[in-house]
Amino acid sequence: MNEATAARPSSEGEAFEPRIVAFVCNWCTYTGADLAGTSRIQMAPNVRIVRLPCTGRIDPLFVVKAFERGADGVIVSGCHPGDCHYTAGNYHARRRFAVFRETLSFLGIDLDRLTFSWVSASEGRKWSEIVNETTARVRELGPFTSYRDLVDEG
Amino acid sequence: MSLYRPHLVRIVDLIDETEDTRTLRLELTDPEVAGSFEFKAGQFGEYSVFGSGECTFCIASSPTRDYIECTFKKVGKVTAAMRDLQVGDTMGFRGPYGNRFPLDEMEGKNIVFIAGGIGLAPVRCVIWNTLDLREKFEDLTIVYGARSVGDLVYKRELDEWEERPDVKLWQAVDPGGETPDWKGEVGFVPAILEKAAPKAENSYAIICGPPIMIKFTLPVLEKLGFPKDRVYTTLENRMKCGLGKCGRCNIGHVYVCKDGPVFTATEIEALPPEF
Amino acid sequence: MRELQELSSKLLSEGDVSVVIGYEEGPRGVRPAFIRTPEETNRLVFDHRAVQNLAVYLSPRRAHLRKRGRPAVVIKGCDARAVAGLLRESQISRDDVVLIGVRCGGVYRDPESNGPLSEENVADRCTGCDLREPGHVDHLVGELPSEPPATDRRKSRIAGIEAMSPEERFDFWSSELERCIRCHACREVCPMCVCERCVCEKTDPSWVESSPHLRGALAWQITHALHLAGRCSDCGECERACPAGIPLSLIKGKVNQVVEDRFDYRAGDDPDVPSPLGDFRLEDDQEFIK
Amino acid sequence: MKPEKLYLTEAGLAKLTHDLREAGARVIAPVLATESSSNPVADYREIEDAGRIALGGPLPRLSLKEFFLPPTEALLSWRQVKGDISLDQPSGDYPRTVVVGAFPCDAAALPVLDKVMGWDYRDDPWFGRRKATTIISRACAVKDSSCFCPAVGLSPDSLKGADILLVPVDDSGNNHLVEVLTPAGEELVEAHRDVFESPPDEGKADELRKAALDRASENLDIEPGAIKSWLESNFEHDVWADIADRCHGCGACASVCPTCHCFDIIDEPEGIDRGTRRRNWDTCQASLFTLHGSGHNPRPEQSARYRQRVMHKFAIYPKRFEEILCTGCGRCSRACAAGMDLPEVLRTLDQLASSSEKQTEASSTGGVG
Amino acid sequence: MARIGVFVCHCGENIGRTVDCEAVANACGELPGVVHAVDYKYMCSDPGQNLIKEAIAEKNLTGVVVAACSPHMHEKTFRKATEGAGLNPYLCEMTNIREQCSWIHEDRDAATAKAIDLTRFISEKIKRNSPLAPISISLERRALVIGGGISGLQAALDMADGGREVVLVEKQPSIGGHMSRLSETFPTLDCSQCILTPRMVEVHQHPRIKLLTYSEIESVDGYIGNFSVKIRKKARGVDETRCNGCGECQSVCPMKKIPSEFDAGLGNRTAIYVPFPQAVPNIPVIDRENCLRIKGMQKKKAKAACGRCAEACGRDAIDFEQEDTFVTEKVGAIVVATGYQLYSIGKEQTRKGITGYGEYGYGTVPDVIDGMQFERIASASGPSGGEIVRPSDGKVPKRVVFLQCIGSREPSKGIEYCSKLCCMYVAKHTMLYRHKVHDGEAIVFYMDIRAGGKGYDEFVRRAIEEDGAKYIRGRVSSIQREGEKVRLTGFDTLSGEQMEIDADMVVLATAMQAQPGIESLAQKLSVSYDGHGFINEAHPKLRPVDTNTAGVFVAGACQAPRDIPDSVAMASATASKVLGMFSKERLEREPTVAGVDKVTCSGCFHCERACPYGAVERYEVLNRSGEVEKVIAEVNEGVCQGCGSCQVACPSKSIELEGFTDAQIFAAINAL
Repeated sequence: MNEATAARPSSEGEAFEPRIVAFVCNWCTYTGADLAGTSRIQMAPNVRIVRLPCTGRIDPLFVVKAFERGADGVIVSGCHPGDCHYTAGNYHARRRFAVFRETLSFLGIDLDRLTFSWVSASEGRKWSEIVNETTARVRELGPFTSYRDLVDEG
Repeated sequence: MSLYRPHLVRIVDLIDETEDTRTLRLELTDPEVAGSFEFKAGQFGEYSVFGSGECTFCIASSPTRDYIECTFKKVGKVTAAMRDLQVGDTMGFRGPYGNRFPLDEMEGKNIVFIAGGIGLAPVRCVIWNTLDLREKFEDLTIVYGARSVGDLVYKRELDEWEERPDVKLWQAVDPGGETPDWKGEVGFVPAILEKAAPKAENSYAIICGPPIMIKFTLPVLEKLGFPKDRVYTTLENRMKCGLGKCGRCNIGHVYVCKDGPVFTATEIEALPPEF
Repeated sequence: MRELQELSSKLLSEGDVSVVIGYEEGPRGVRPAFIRTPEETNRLVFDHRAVQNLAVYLSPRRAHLRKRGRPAVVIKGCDARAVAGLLRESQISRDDVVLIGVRCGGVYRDPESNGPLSEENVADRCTGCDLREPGHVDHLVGELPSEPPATDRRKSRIAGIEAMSPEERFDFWSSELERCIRCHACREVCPMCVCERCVCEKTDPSWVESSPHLRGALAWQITHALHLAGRCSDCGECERACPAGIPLSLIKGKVNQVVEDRFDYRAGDDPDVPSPLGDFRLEDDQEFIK
Repeated sequence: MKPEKLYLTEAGLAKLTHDLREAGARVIAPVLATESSSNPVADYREIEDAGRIALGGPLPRLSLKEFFLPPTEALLSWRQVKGDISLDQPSGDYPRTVVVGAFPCDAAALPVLDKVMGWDYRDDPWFGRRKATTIISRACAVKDSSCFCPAVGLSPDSLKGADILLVPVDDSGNNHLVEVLTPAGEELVEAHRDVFESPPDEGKADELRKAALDRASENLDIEPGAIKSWLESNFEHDVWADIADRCHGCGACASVCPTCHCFDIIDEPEGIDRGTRRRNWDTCQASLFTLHGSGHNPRPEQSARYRQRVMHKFAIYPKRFEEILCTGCGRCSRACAAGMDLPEVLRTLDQLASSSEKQTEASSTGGVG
Repeated sequence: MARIGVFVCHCGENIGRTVDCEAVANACGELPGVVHAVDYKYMCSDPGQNLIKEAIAEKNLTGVVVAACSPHMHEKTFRKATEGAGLNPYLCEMTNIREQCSWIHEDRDAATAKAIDLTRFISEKIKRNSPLAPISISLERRALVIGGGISGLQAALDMADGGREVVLVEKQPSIGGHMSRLSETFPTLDCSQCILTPRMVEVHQHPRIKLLTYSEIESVDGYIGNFSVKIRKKARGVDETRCNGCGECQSVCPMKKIPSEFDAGLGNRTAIYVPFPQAVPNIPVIDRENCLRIKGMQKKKAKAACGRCAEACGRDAIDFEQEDTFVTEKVGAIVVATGYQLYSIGKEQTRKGITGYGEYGYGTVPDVIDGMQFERIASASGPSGGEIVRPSDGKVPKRVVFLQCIGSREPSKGIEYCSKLCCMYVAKHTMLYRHKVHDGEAIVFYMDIRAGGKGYDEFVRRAIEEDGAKYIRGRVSSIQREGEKVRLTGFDTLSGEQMEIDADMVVLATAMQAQPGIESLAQKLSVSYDGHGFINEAHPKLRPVDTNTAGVFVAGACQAPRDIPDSVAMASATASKVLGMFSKERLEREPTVAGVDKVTCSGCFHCERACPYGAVERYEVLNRSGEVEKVIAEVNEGVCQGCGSCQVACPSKSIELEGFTDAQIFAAINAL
């Protein structure tokens, strides 16, 4: 993580502001997030969106990478079933992430740090709720830099 | 200072040799290090791009110049990262490592330089070394071939050598690799060498290129009468540390990074075929 | 045993195959054997110590073996899952190999064990085994022995881990994976690791950090587990090969359980039954998606 | 130096451990791993008290090597601000360490590796840790049929690499005869003179030592010199393909080996402007080990890679450094999932060597010359 | 290292108000590889674009990052500008600091920090971007139109007249759609059939239109330029090649009391029937639910029941045994014009999440009808021959109450949108009624009058002022039968009075809804649809007739409630889009497709299973002696749509989607 622009407090004592990465599909959730913008729906500023063509393109390892880089929480979001721009990407993603999250959980990663959602192009409101809920939940859990710092030699 | 800590070097020039081959000219950023830095023809270094890792290349420039050059082809992660660098960027350099061509021994002798493709890089180091100290050596002959005209490296220098009266250059491209205005030879290096027929008496040969070229050139040299212990080549085995520790460059009992990279044909013959 | 030896001898002498890959007595228990002449077939053994999954020797990554000719391989039911996997994923063609199926009464966890099979020494996968007689083989030898004793060792260990809090689980795995030296023996012995170039060795970009620190080890184990989801033959070789003794089959076992619970799928010996990952149903559960 | 002999009781060892830690040293010893495996396993780990030391327990899964050449270590770190790069490296201060109960085969590996780590270029992390560490070996009772230290010129009570050797004097294994072997050993004993007793009660020490040596000698009887010569003159041989058939190339043998020391150097970025250059264990058993960027691989097959491992240990290293790169610990055999067995391979090579010697003799006596 | 230029847009005040654009530019200027970073009022303006072009030239940029609005808005603009300066357009990317930053945050510091983060992600990603060139693919210059209503007919005719072959598929036995059922049309009150029927005939006779009625789309394969569409021709029971439309069969059919769909249940038809006299094609169809013969066959009765139509047919055209058949058509473009259905009050709902109005008594209280039924009553070709009579007793109603917004704008019933044309057709209905029943009273309950459109407001005004329709702003709470009357209890919101009106007939102006089954069609076509089942356009303003699947266009009321002029305009727009696309020999496609690393691919074909388009093919790698060394995956660039699902499926990561490679995504994550 790059200190210069970290959303984290620079000094102790300030409230912890989680840093959350969202991997979203271009057609539904990204557009839904745009709609939230055009509708001027205010939401927590903690989420950084990474745009991908489809949830089918979102590799579970992206989530691991994000944690490795100091993300405190991750959102994965795409089109509702049946709505996939590519017809089936979200169905594949659904199976992959079903297995992924249980594996992560088994290895001790708190699933409260992870949100999966279907947000359609018309659900700007829902997107803002996902963002706010996830931010609040992760804020509660505290920083997850312990994952990034697993590299430190003891 | 740690053995593994590189010197920082700045890219001062960048020359695209072919479509996928590039030469970087590097200068040590620390004037103190630069003042005491020395190397010999034939030695190599570990070049690094921070974040991508280290990569081994011979030093392609002559020790008579006050910079380090390396010529590389993009084949992996580090070389890809090196290609992304621009003039003014900083990278790392560890070295020089390894042995050298015995230039003092070659003084007063004829030298034949034989190279194929990017194999000219280590040979070019010696060519400029001898040209910069021209009076110490007798006849200098260069036989250089590449797959096609586009694959010839150091084109400007080839032109310069072509012009110079004190060195004989035979340039060749493989059949089919010539362009309409190609004035050099067409053929494979062993054949061109045979045609050039440099005299073996009082001579040394330095050869570098793809294994297949070396395989077919050595018999030609033998035929021309070059004794095997006067034929030198340089090996590029995979290396990591350059310090004789990491175990990667082992060929039989030889540690290429310390016993090499320069070997005579006699020494090469004695090695197991693992290079 | 004699049946196996005679069959192997016949296959070799008739030139059907140039090697029979089976089991023999080794310095430390039973080990894989490569039998190239009919005379050597008397070395072949098969008993509870035949732990190893020989299907791994069919993997295209064992190109040097393939160059030495068409093999016959001794296959237990559980190993047949891996063979089916290789066939399913176009890694081998059925004609390139002769499969000698053996009826199996269970194996130890450790090929150096001896004595009767017991709850303590039996391999985890033998409990509830539905493949004691492998299908889809060319030859089937042996009598069907009695069922192996059941153990809930792994199941209860998995349940124990599941019962922990996320922090406790994280600490548990940290203390295990802290020993990981990233030798990737778990991968090399895995019959389903068929990639020409493992993703771990993809450096541009670097998918999985190669250093043996916890972060890299965790990323690798997550990757391996996910790549095996719906493909794992549950042979347990990863755990057996681990020089650091990391209980890898707990992770694989957990993922297999998830796949079974969610998609009603258990790897079987039929190459024509597709694996559930790469497939989907419109009505798949999505209780975790908001 | 004539070894000074002292005596250390169970209580003495406990106090020694305690006092060493009090004095700021890290104490490493073989301890039993806490896991529900069917067979007890051990690791070398830092201990807080002597109670955890598994004296006479199993050979630790990994050798002592991991404390001198860790599986991963930072060589340097870099940071980039715009185009400017600054480098930083570890301090070079290594914690004062005492290994209690090192197995002789592990201790012996250290001076063997000093050779490669020190020729021309001194590997500072290695020697930094070597210097900071005192090794107290304990004579081994020989674990099983895979032990073969006598075959490589060592013994279960080898002094090589040890600063102090403990030899059990009774069947309890808790009381030891102490042989002080080096100045570093002497220094330690001087500093903690109160825990040692003198004169020693040598008890059954000699008897136990001899019995262990006999057991280990039975496991393998070879002529390493003959193997070296044979390997040097028989690079290409069919035997390797047969040996390597079952080998997975997983490199578990190299990981557990006290003398395998190949490593890789990689860069690990942490974000976009900084990162760490690391040295990680590597193995010649991996096909990628020698793979060139061009796709060419000098050792494309497992047989060549396995040969390299054996060559390096029994021909190359002895030739370069006059040391066999093997201490006969047998870990490679125990760790192998495929049942590869180095003693078995050595026996095969020994036979090949002796039969080819006989042939040479036969042909030379034939006097064809 | 790369040479990246970062351009931060203020978007007037839109971004600048909450994001400190100068700070963003300054921070990005410090990033490794960024050699140029500026902020500007309007990056999308000409001077803004020129800033990019100049910087590319002056600083020799290798990548351009524009931090501005959503890439959905201006990515093309900036890529074009980049290309204009000689840099590959795919070396330009956008950071969304407006929709996803300035517009949704108030805290200036937090928004600025976020904008910097987002821009850093992209400036790292772009270092790994490669220059890409468009892909050329073949093009089948024929079009498919789905739906034979006014939209579909217009689109088909325009394209056919433009010189391209068109396949028109209609699921009903006749083309014509809803428009064929209308009496007159607003705002001109010209006869609907009079303007429509000639177009229907024109379509039928057009040499370049292949008409498939009573047919439905079974499956769609392929991709823009190369669709392969399987069409199910439902069994008509009548051989189209033999039938001459004489109508003998209908006259002998004993099943005469089947409610006519065309007449909205107000009239009857037979079991073998032509839906309406002007139907195109004029070929009957056997209603398999009601035909005695077919029902008998289904019950496996030994003795054949009925069969009179077959006996009556002089051309031997009746075929009870006929089965559904399939044809496959290759087309390069598809126009979806499947129209709408009316919201059904009280009756069973076809769409999930929608509830009916029990309180309005539709279907239980006689003489409460919907708008389409009124159309049929008013239509000269309707069951009453155009005479306004009420269904219960055939008497002329003297007081008719029209209720607007039935279903529409009623979130509690599941439809929050305005159906847009009800205001207009209610006004039309009052006029039609008043023109025919001069002493009749037309009362309208409305919430708002929405009459935007050329001549529309004037039209409503005419209904009120000239034709005396009485408009009451208010809501009706219940409708009950009171003797022969229909009693409405309501509330006048302007006067605040509670009202009770006894009417002879009540007409409910029901909402327009998406067609049932549209989701399944949309899924076959891979086009997205909104929560109501209306097909999504690719961009609400700039690409209103494109869908997000290349080569599939949308016209008419299947996209949103549309009246006839709108539908026709959209249809012509789709036709011109398709004709434009067909003006070239080959198509150029976005190069963001997947490619396989032939060296590392192990041929496990997980990618093949993950690909929704069948774009992964098998490729044999031969060794030097020509033997197959391995079989690996290869991507058909024409078929690949760039979803990237293959890449995730690939265990060794040997397949990469251009534009979203792992290197690019990791670079972005790395910049976190």
